[in-house]
Amino acid sequence: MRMSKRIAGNSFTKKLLAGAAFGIGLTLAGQAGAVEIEYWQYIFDTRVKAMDQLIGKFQAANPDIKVKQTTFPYADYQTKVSAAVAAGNGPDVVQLFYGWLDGFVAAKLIQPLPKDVFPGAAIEADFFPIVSAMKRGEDYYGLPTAVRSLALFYNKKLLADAGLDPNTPPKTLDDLVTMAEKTVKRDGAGNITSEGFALDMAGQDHQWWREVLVRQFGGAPYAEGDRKVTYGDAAGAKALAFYTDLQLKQKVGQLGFMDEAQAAFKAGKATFTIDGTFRLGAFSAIKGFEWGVAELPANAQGVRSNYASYFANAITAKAEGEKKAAAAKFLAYLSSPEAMEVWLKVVGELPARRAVALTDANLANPIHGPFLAGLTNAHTTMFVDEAAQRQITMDMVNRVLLQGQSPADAVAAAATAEQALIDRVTKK
Amino acid sequence: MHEAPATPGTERRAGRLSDRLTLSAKRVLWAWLFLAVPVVFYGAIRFWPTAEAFWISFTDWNLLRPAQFVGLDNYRRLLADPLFWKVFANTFLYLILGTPVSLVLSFAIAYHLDRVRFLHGFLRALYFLPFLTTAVAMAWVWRYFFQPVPIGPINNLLASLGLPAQPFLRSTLQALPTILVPAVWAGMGFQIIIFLAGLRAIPTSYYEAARIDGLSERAILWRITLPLLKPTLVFLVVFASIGFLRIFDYVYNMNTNDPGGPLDSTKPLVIMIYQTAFKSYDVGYASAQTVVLFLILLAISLLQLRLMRQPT
Amino acid sequence: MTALSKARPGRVVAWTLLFLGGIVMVTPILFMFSTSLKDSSQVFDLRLVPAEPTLDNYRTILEDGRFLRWFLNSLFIAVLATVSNVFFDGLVGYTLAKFRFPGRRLVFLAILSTLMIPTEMLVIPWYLMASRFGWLDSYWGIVFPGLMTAFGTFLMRQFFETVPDDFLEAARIDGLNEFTIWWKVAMPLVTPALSALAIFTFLGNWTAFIWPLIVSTRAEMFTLPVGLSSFSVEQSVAWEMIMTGAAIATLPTLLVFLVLQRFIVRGVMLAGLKG
Amino acid sequence: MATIALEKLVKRYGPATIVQGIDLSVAEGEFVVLVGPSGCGKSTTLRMIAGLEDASEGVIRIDGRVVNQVEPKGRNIAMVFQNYAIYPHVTVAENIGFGLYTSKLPKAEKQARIQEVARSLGLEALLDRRPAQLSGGQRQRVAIGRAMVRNPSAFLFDEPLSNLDAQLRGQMRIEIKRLHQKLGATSVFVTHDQVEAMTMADRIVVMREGRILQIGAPMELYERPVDVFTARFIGSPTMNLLPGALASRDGADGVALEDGDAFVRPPIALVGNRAGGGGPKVLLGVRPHDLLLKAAPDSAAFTLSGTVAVVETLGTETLVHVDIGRRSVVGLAPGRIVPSPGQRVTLAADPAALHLFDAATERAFPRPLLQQP
Repeated sequence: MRMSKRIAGNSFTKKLLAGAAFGIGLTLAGQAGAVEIEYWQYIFDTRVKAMDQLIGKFQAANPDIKVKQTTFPYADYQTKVSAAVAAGNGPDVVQLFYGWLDGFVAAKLIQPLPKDVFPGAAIEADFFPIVSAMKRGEDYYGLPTAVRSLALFYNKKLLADAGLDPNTPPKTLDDLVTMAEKTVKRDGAGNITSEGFALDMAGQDHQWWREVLVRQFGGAPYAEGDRKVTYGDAAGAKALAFYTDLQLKQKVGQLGFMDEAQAAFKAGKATFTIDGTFRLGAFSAIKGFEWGVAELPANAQGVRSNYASYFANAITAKAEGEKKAAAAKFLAYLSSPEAMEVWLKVVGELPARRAVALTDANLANPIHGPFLAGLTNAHTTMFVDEAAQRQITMDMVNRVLLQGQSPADAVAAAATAEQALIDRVTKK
Repeated sequence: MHEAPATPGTERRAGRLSDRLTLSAKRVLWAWLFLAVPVVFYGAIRFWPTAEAFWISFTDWNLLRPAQFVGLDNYRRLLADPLFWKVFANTFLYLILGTPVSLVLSFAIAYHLDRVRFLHGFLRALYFLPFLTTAVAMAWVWRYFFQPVPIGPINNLLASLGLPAQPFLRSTLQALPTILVPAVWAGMGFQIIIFLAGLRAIPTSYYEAARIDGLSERAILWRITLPLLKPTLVFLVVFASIGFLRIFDYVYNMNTNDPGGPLDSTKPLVIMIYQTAFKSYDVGYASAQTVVLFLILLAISLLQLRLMRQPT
Repeated sequence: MTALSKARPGRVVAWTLLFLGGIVMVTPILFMFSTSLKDSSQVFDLRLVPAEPTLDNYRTILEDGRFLRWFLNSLFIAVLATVSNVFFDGLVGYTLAKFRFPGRRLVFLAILSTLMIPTEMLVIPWYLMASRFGWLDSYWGIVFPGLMTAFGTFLMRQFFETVPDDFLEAARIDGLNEFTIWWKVAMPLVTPALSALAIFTFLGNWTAFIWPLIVSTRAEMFTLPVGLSSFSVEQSVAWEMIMTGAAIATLPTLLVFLVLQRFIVRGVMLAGLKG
Repeated sequence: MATIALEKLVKRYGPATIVQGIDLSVAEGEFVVLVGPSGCGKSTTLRMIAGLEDASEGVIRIDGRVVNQVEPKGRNIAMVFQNYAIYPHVTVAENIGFGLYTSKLPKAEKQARIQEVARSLGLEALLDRRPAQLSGGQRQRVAIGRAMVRNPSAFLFDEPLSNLDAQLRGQMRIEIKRLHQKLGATSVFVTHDQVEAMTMADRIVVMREGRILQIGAPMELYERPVDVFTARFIGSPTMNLLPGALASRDGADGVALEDGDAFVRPPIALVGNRAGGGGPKVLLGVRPHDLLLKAAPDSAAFTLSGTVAVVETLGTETLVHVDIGRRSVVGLAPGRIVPSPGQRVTLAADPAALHLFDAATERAFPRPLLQQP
């Protein structure tokens, strides 16, 4: 208690000092006193570039506001933001994963969006519904520029090599398995040298399993606003068995092959992988690499599902007065159709406003189309601790793959563990 | 008396100071003057944080919310946490596998290297080189080595020899020993050099006397070399043990996708501390883990003192 | 070679085994350099000597600019820590060895006792301290915990105890003040120990990982190991790039070693025996 | 040059008193040697004079000024140490120059001073060398040069020769002595070696257990030791001491020895009750060099007869260990006479050369100065 009081005290004195400095700055600089606000996001080449463009455009339109972009690696992003904001030297506008919202709100790192600039009704009318994950009570705490969904990436060359039509990706899970079996390559000793399907639980597969496979095998991952785990049943076990069989039975992929699924796919050593919009830039950058995107395969009954997520931008608790107004202005720009189009072009992520996203051109686009289609039946997991929940799913798969546990036992154990985690976090 | 006379002013001032202080008092003043900054440093950067760590371990602080005193809750939670016991077992596995393997290898190499004259310096350099590498860099090099086909050189070698590929880092059984390989590899250079120094310090007359008495080389090794090497051995055992108990860099970097290895099979205590503190912000719980680490290391250090005090 | 041919066969076998073992020891390092000279298409070609060696990877990495920055950060931090340790550990070790004053034993035991406190235990309070005082993401934040070490102090004390008092008293009679006696007379007398301390401190700070990982957030403030780690994660399986980064992190210490081999080995021996 | 005076000087380390209130005054230009076994407080005394240690009690004066709390540099003294204390990391010239470290002399003058000192010590050719390249004697000379360069008012020597081999030690003794004669500097020299004390000192101060036993010129100490300790400490080989008791025989007062039936009448005023044979116990001392092997001693001589046990031939003379009763005494065989072990011999001494000590107090009976025959 003593500790955080000190932090609070410290940040308070800092605020005082900053306020004083700001006052002095105003009187001295007079009309030239532009407000400077700081924006933080993690390092991801295309995102940083897109943001540079947006800041440039924003500053041109608002000469009295200066925006400084700070970036750092995704690893530990959340910790660093918390620590910096707690220490009083954090950003004014910060990017955060929607799943972190509760933590940020509880820690008073961010403040609700001002309702005059961001009326709730307008948000609900214009944005995709998954934006509601940013709503607590009557308040919205952030808005995304873009949203992301999952899709099936396929390597055209490997399909053609196996005598398959490179332009007909699998439509169902069964198709996926068959085509993966046809395209997998093994050496004399039986080691996989090129995967049919790249397994990677640490990547996007855990989302695919949780929100897509579980539903497609007749279950539901969660209930009660994602506070009750419900996948620990026969449907969950079937979904898990489908996934682990890819390695154990059909032997079309191997967890850890080339370290990561996206790496294997990028290296042309995997026919299929499931990944998100954010990977588009990285794959497009490779010369002579022919790949395509398809909507996630449906099950035999034609049931489809998807997982959508997004990084939202929020105003930190630190921004006050002039800075808060400037931050709100900047955030409004970041959520504008113009910003979304820039983002789509540069990063490849889908616009968060329905009207901007669902244009005919976008829907017909061979790459954006499947992602947009996925968005219509997407679910968004309300994580309490994204990393820990992913770890539980990874461990579940490992127990089956490495320790020979039955999928039913593994899925039951995972459900128990995840429920305990959720209970512990939400109780506090 | 060519000495330039001091000016009267300085003379008087010096006189007044010396009137008040004896020589030894001035010496004491100098000593504390020298120690002033370091004493503040050790107090603020070592002792205060240590006390703080103990204090935090009795709270439920998680960086984001105010801390509350919770007594021994964190320790109770630790004892009931299966992950802790897994991690505890892993940490000791690193210790009881790593220490003997690296010391036996290092001693065998040093023992023979000591007798080699031809290109001695060159051979020594080959063994010493890994000690100068950066653990993070080498963790990635070794991670590359242990990749499955088609990347990993070791598995490719196995495949070309017609041997079955090994999962290494992707196996709950093999992952921990796999991580130990680079850790042992990097530490050996230091141990070999220290062994060499210890061997050099044994007077040759002991060996000469033993040879005249007709002892075999093996008997000389067991009856003379090893007993006389005891201080070196104790030092290295403790040094290596503490190193393995605190292993972090290799584990962190060799398993970034699934930190701590598949099903936590490689996770040592320090990784758990790091994750609890800096990934989950569970600072109170993490502090309790550091207290446990402290107690383990303390036990090892005390053991060292006892071994050192025993007469050879 | 005559020396070899005269030797007993057992010795020749031992030598050969030692030689092969030594080659195995440096293979990872050689492989790292070799892979760093290959382009992505040759990475899986396991020949030690690249078919078409290229410096492109180095060029790419250095053009990126981050590595240069990390390199300079590491260098600055390691040098700062080394200078500080040589100065303060030397000063404290000297005072504890050569002065008699009330509290001497207490100070000595207190400093010695910090050897038993693992840094892992301190990183959390250090982190809080750094965040409280705004030291996160600064050179000072990375370097402050290591400005003095109990190990170095203890090492220096051991060495200063072997310096005869006569040396210091002669200087005292010559009218040098206590600070000058330490700096001009005592310190030069323990040069081998100082170089051992310097080598250890530099290496320790050059390769340090966990604390810089925790305390630095912005890429500009990373040290080489932290930068390399995040770079490698980001590159995922661009092994030739990862190996190049690793090579850049390893190269400086190896080069210094090649130049100062005898010196460094002696320093390690000294520190190991006295420490 | 300076005078040094110590008044009731005491040094305590915790409960132990190392120096127990000594008084000593050293005259200008005098060469005083403090001698005694290790732990007698001689080095501590010297270090208190130098200002390296505080005096627990008492006063130290240099040239009449009380310097108890003056830093060493304020006392204008120089000191030469046992380990030379010359620094391995700087050259000979710089080592010598260290003595001028705090002086405000111009550089050129410092150089001139170093050159001058080097010349007087024969070190000119070595000025650019490092100490590691010097022999032991050369190093010692550098240490002396470093002390000389400041023209101090007094030199203090703390066992400066004990690290040298025997031959070099003899040589350096002479060199220091000669230097002292040339510079005439007040010097205090500490040693545990009585030969050094005898050969170099103007005055010797014999110390034991923190106290001064005797102060005097070398020959005075040799001839008139005030107690058993000094008598045995000064002179080599050590003085023979034979236990006995004061007695009267044939109406004459004398000493009856415990061994043999020798009765001797030394020319010493014998005080005390010597009724019968049970008088006070005494120790009769005779230096080996006064106890000569003689075939036919004259009747006045003090004689002892016994069997030769061991013979030490030294070339110029031969020391003969003779068993007399349960004791062994050392005598001298003059010239080239070498007796063989087992031989019965008679040793004789001039009664005037005898010393007599009270066995209980170990104090000497007052003894007249030996008259030269």
